[in-house]
Amino acid sequence: FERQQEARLMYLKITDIPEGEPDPAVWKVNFPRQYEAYLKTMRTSEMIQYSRWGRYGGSEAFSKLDKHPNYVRLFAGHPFSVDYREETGHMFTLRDMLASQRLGDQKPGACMACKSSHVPNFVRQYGAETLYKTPVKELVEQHGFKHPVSCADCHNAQTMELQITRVTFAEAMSRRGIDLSTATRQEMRSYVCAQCHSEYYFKGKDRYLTFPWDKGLSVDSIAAYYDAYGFSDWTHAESKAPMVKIQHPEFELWSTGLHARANVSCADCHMPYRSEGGIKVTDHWIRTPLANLTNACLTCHRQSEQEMRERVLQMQDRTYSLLTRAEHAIISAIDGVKAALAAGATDADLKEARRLHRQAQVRWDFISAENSMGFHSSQEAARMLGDAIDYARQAELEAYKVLTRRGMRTQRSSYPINDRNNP
Amino acid sequence: FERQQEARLMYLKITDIPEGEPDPAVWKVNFPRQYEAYLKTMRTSEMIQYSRWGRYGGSEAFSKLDKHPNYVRLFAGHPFSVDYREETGHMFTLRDMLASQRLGDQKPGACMACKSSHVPNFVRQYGAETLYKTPVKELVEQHGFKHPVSCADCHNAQTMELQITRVTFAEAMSRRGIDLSTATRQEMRSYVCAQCHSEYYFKGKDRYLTFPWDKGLSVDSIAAYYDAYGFSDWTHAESKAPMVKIQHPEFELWSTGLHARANVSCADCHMPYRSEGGIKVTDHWIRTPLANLTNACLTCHRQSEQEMRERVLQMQDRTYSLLTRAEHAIISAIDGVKAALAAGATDADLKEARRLHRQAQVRWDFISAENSMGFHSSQEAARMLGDAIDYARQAELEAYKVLTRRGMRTQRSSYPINDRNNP
Amino acid sequence: MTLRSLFGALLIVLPGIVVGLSGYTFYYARGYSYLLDDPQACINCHVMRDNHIAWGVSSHRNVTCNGCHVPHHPITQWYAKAESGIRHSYVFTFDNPQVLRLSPSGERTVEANCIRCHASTLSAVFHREGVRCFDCHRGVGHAF
Ligand code: HEC
Ligand code: HEC
Ligand code: HEC
Ligand code: HEC
Ligand code: HEC
Ligand code: HEC
Ligand code: HEC
Ligand code: HEC
Ligand code: HEC
Ligand code: HEC
Ligand code: HEC
Ligand code: HEC
Ligand code: HEC
Ligand code: HEC
Ligand SMILES: [Ca+2]
Ligand SMILES: [Ca+2]
Repeated sequence: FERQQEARLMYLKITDIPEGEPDPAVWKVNFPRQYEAYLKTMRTSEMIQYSRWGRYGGSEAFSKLDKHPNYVRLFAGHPFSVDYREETGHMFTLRDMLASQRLGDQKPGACMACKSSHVPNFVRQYGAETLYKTPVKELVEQHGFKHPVSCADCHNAQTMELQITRVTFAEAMSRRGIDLSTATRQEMRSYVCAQCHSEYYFKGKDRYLTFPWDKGLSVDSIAAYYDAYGFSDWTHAESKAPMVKIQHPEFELWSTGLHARANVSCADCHMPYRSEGGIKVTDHWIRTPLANLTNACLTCHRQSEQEMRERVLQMQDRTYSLLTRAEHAIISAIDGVKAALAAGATDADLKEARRLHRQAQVRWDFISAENSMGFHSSQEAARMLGDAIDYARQAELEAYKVLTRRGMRTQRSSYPINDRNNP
Repeated sequence: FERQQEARLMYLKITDIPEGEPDPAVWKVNFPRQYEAYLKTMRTSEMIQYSRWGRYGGSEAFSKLDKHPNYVRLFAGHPFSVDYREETGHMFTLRDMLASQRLGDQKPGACMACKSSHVPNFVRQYGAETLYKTPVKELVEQHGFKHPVSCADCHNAQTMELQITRVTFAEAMSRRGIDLSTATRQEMRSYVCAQCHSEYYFKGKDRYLTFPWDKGLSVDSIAAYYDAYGFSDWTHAESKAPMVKIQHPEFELWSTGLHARANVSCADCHMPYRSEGGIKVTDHWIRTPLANLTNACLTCHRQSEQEMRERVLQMQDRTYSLLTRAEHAIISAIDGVKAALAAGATDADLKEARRLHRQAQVRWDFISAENSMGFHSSQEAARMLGDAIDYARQAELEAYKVLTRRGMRTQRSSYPINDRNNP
Repeated sequence: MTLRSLFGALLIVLPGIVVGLSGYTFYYARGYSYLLDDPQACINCHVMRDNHIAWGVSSHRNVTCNGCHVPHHPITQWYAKAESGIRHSYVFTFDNPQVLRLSPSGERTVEANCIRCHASTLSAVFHREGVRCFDCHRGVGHAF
């Protein structure tokens, strides 16, 4: 009987909030604490400030293309080679999407799916297909989309319980035979995030937003899904390989990790409880846990803040060293294919090399695009990067074998490896 | 996370045990419980039986060369390509060493260093150099070495406290500036194991047993140490590269892991407390914790036995998939170098390829020779295997570049990759 | 295990004997003190000692063992003490547990007690199935 008494949420109900209300200011009236914390997601800590806590995250929308010049070549021919930034807080979801030079002002409505609290109502009214087809421009100018990710994206306005507002996630889960109506509250604390923090693609010419989970959530299952479906986002401008761009697979990587096994949810670390005057509230300032280790980690882990930070950084540094290795290996592979092309190799000659390039980059990108630099599943991240390196070097080898089989001559030496591990 | 330990040891002292007493039966009189458990290390569980618990360990001394035919080529030219087995219990340390066909009956005394409880007394009397120089044959026949690893190797006979009996470890630690006299009891619970479960080499022509730790315990520091020292165990019979054989670096790998960070010792998992009639004793049946998960893990981890086993196997399976990848990559590298030699490449041409083969195999062997299949430090194990793969494929590439620079012709296609991850 | 099931059978068939038997061991183990609230009562048994030491340095050293481990509900309270007491004496007689674990009922009891004392703190948040208070607050009762 304690449970019921507890399950009921006690708060001062001042106003009735209509279901799907996009404007957080309306919710504020009943829930000032959560609203004020939510506003803090606007705080952008510059790298200098963030670097007191970590190395790979933070809230500054710096350009990844400036930080990693190789990315321009790795994504050659894809919009991500034009504009690609570090992500920042929820308050900026809409603004940043609109501002991005990716697809300029030609963005399809599907881009809005994870960027605004107007989505739930719009989808209820017109259905998802319509949303995906309607240009972003039109959604803003004619349907008045103006709020970023906010209360309505995660909450039922009457009960305040968490709820799924994105059909994409519901569809993908049911294809996997998972019934969301039986989800526990603890599971919901990750599912609400998984609606957006997941790898996606646009299916067919109607750009139907879809999660590639039918074969499973591991990188290998997802790659196999795309291969079977014969899908590619773009053709690589240099190697001419058919490529897949991976985007923020936080949910997928987390699922393979120990915290998921231990039933630890996204919200446990990114929205830990705070006690305000002896009253517990969920911290709605969603951000890097490294800036909030005491609440995010120390209730479960009774080590020091210092120790927890060092653990995270050690795991991330290891991931980063492999990520860099894989990056160099893929660049070498691209150079190899180009050398073979220059020496007169045919498409038939290079079919295998290109297949391997695709396999390598999907795996590299899975960790590059994922936002925890491997922390969410440290060994699995290292494992797939090892696979990526193997595929990339084999792609380069295939290119050379083409040359040697023909006894062709080339002078180029391979990409210099500048890496702390290299003696 | 240190466990509560009974402060002072209370027992019925029936006989006085002379310091360094090699015969465990003498210690038995005072400590029947520990003695009986110790005898159990003679139980060899066949793989069939062990497979109820795990996949990569166990106590059956099967031949690794039969299980992994590639090992014969990977160690071509080294005694390990002749006889190489899974290790078994402490009661067999002496028997198995004598029986091994490695070095036949030419084994130097250094081989005895970690195999018998006669060592502490012998070293006290004649010094370590003498031990290493005296042939094993002579130690057995003239000095009556007949007991395997036993009480005297770890315990002080008067106080029963743990003590370091192997100078090699003491020397290596002091070179690293670590003063063993200040070691905590918890540290000693790992140090006694580290005397033997560590990578070693024979220095100079007197075969002085040495641990390569001067630059640190990571695989990269150890490889750098051997490179600086210009050391090699043997020259690879096929690639002609100068190689290093790694042996059981349990202590080194564990040191890089989270349990070491959390101050969890070898004995905590391999010699957990058992309660016998309400009295807590240290379980001297040293073996795989997978056969003893309740005592080994559940005191610290609140999950079920089943869950803990699955965690271990998942981590080990990931490590194994990378280990296999690296194995194939190194075999390919060796084939590449052979192809280049066949096509007339010179030693000068192949210098870089051989350097890379050495770097790759040291890292692969670090996990192959380590006995937990990566569990002792799961992400670090995956990281170094990723590096190994990169070095190996680059070695193969170097071989091809030699050919292409000369416009040489070869028909061979590379080693087939049979691997679950390969779509 | 077999002893356990055997004992289960006895429980049904020969309650008389069982009562007598547990009554004996119950006394033998100074079980009567189990009914007291004094934590000292719990460390009559060696197996309880680690918990007692750890409790002594925990944030809840001012809360007695029974404060968490016995239901604080007028009716169930004494029944539970009896049940747990019998379980204890039986265990003490036949079992030699390597690792102590809360029984499912033991878990429910503790969880209920967390909430009993902290209801006001929790009033503004949802309770969550699938996680227990002490999954996060590991070792509140015993700073392991
Ligand atoms: C409706 C879509 C959506 C939902 C639901 C969502 N997110 Fe996000 N999240 C985003 C977008 C979009 C961004 C990037 C914003 C930007 O860069 O403009 C983001 C950014 C973040 C960041 C980075 C913040 C920073 O400072 O870099 C974190 C952390 C995060 N989300 C965690 C979560 C968690 C935890 C949940 C669930 C409790 C969640 N998100 C639910 C869309 C969503
Ligand atoms: C399935 C949900 C989803 C869809 C669909 C989606 N995004 Fe995002 N977007 C996110 C999440 C989550 C983040 C934050 C994590 C990250 O940046 O990796 C994000 C971040 C961003 C950012 C900020 C970081 C950056 O990459 O510069 C931009 C801009 C952006 N998205 C634009 C778009 C555009 C344009 C589209 C349509 C082509 C789109 N998004 C489609 C979920 C989505
Ligand atoms: C990205 C997802 C997300 C968004 C956006 C979000 N919340 Fe929440 N909210 C959560 C989660 C997760 C919980 C914890 C629920 C649980 O434990 O069952 C929560 C809990 C709450 C609770 C219950 C009391 C508490 O603190 O635990 C209230 C009230 C609440 N949110 C209000 C709001 C308001 C107001 C907004 C908008 C300003 C908002 N939320 C935006 C995810 C979100
Ligand atoms: C056990 C704790 C934990 C869990 C559970 C967890 N994360 Fe994280 N997350 C982290 C840490 C630590 C980082 C690294 C932050 C950094 O590098 O600054 C991180 C990073 C992130 C980032 C990038 C933050 C930034 O500063 O740019 C996003 C987005 C994110 N996580 C989303 C999620 C989602 C979605 C889930 C659930 C599917 C999840 N996390 C589960 C701990 C966790
Ligand atoms: C709700 C409880 C909970 C929270 C919150 C939590 N952890 Fe954990 N963590 C666990 C459990 C359970 C494990 C599994 C190992 C174990 O059983 O102790 C674990 C394992 C780990 C590990 C080793 C496994 C791995 O991922 O390689 C690290 C490192 C870690 N946590 C760091 C963190 C950090 C950093 C945070 C905060 C950002 C955090 N944890 C938050 C419960 C938690
Ligand atoms: C004096 C040397 C020495 C010391 C000290 C030593 N070991 Fe060993 N250990 C060995 C040797 C040699 C073997 C292999 C025996 C064989 O295969 O014949 C071995 C085997 C093992 C095995 C494998 C058993 C099996 O069934 O496969 C484990 C586990 C082990 N040791 C753990 C430990 C731990 C834990 C410690 C410290 C508490 C320790 N060892 C201390 C030399 C030593
Ligand atoms: C520094 C300590 C040490 C030295 C020196 C040492 N060993 Fe061992 N030996 C071990 C340990 C620990 C194991 C168990 C772990 C393993 O097998 O990987 C072992 C296992 C063995 C085994 C059983 C497994 C197998 O490989 O077949 C044999 C045989 C053996 N050693 C022979 C030798 C010989 C011959 C020498 C000398 C050339 C030698 N040892 C030198 C520590 C040592
Ligand atoms: C490979 C190392 C090793 C060997 C061999 C070994 N012990 Fe131990 N022994 C330990 C460790 C580790 C402890 C735990 C010490 C501590 O916690 O400080 C221990 C503890 C003990 C204790 C203290 C009481 C207890 O159970 O914790 C006794 C008595 C003991 N051993 C007797 C023996 C006897 C007798 C033998 C020979 C039959 C033996 N040991 C062989 C490592 C060893
Ligand atoms: C956190 C627990 C833990 C710690 C600490 C630990 N090990 Fe292990 N060890 C394991 C597990 C689990 C395995 C895998 C057993 C298997 O695969 O059957 C293992 C495997 C081994 C094996 C091979 C056993 C076999 O069955 O062949 C040896 C030898 C070993 N460890 C020695 C050590 C040494 C020496 C240390 C300290 C330097 C150490 N371990 C620290 C858990 C641990
Ligand atoms: C003396 C305490 C202790 C013992 C015994 C112990 N662990 Fe742990 N284990 C820890 C701590 C502390 C961590 C670090 C994560 C955390 O803080 O919860 C950890 C982390 C882990 C992790 C995640 C980190 C990693 O290694 O990737 C796994 C898996 C794990 N333990 C398995 C085991 C297994 C299996 C055993 C028994 C063979 C075992 N542990 C024995 C205390 C222990
Ligand atoms: C007669 C000796 C003895 C006394 C006195 C004793 N215990 Fe126990 N207790 C045990 C044994 C033995 C177990 C192990 C039961 C098992 O694992 O099946 C145990 C298990 C427990 C458990 C975990 C199992 C469960 O049922 O959830 C709790 C909680 C517990 N005792 C609390 C207490 C408290 C509180 C006291 C004092 C009021 C106490 N004990 C007094 C012997 C005793
Ligand atoms: C009999 C009443 C009582 C019970 C039962 C109880 N608590 Fe407490 N709790 C307290 C009191 C009083 C304090 C304040 C202690 C102090 O600050 O010295 C406290 C403090 C706390 C704190 C803050 C201090 C800390 O350790 O971080 C947490 C968290 C907490 N309790 C959680 C729990 C959990 C979880 C349980 C159940 C496993 C529980 N409590 C059971 C009375 C209780
Ligand atoms: C997902 C993890 C998690 C769960 C589950 C959880 N808590 Fe907490 N709890 C926290 C965090 C994080 C805090 C904030 C700690 C702080 O502010 O330093 C907290 C705070 C508290 C406090 C206030 C401590 C103080 O210093 O004021 C109490 C009391 C408490 N929790 C009790 C409980 C009880 C009772 C339950 C079960 C109904 C519970 N908790 C479930 C994570 C959790
Ligand atoms: C603040 C609440 C609280 C107090 C006070 C408390 N315990 Fe516990 N006890 C717990 C919790 C919570 C667990 C479960 C721990 C877990 O499973 O992670 C537990 C578990 C146990 C267990 C099961 C074995 C184990 O270690 O998990 C025993 C036995 C036990 N307690 C005995 C005692 C004794 C004896 C005392 C008094 C000296 C005591 N407890 C005081 C909360 C408490
Ligand atoms: Ca960010
Ligand atoms: Ca073995």
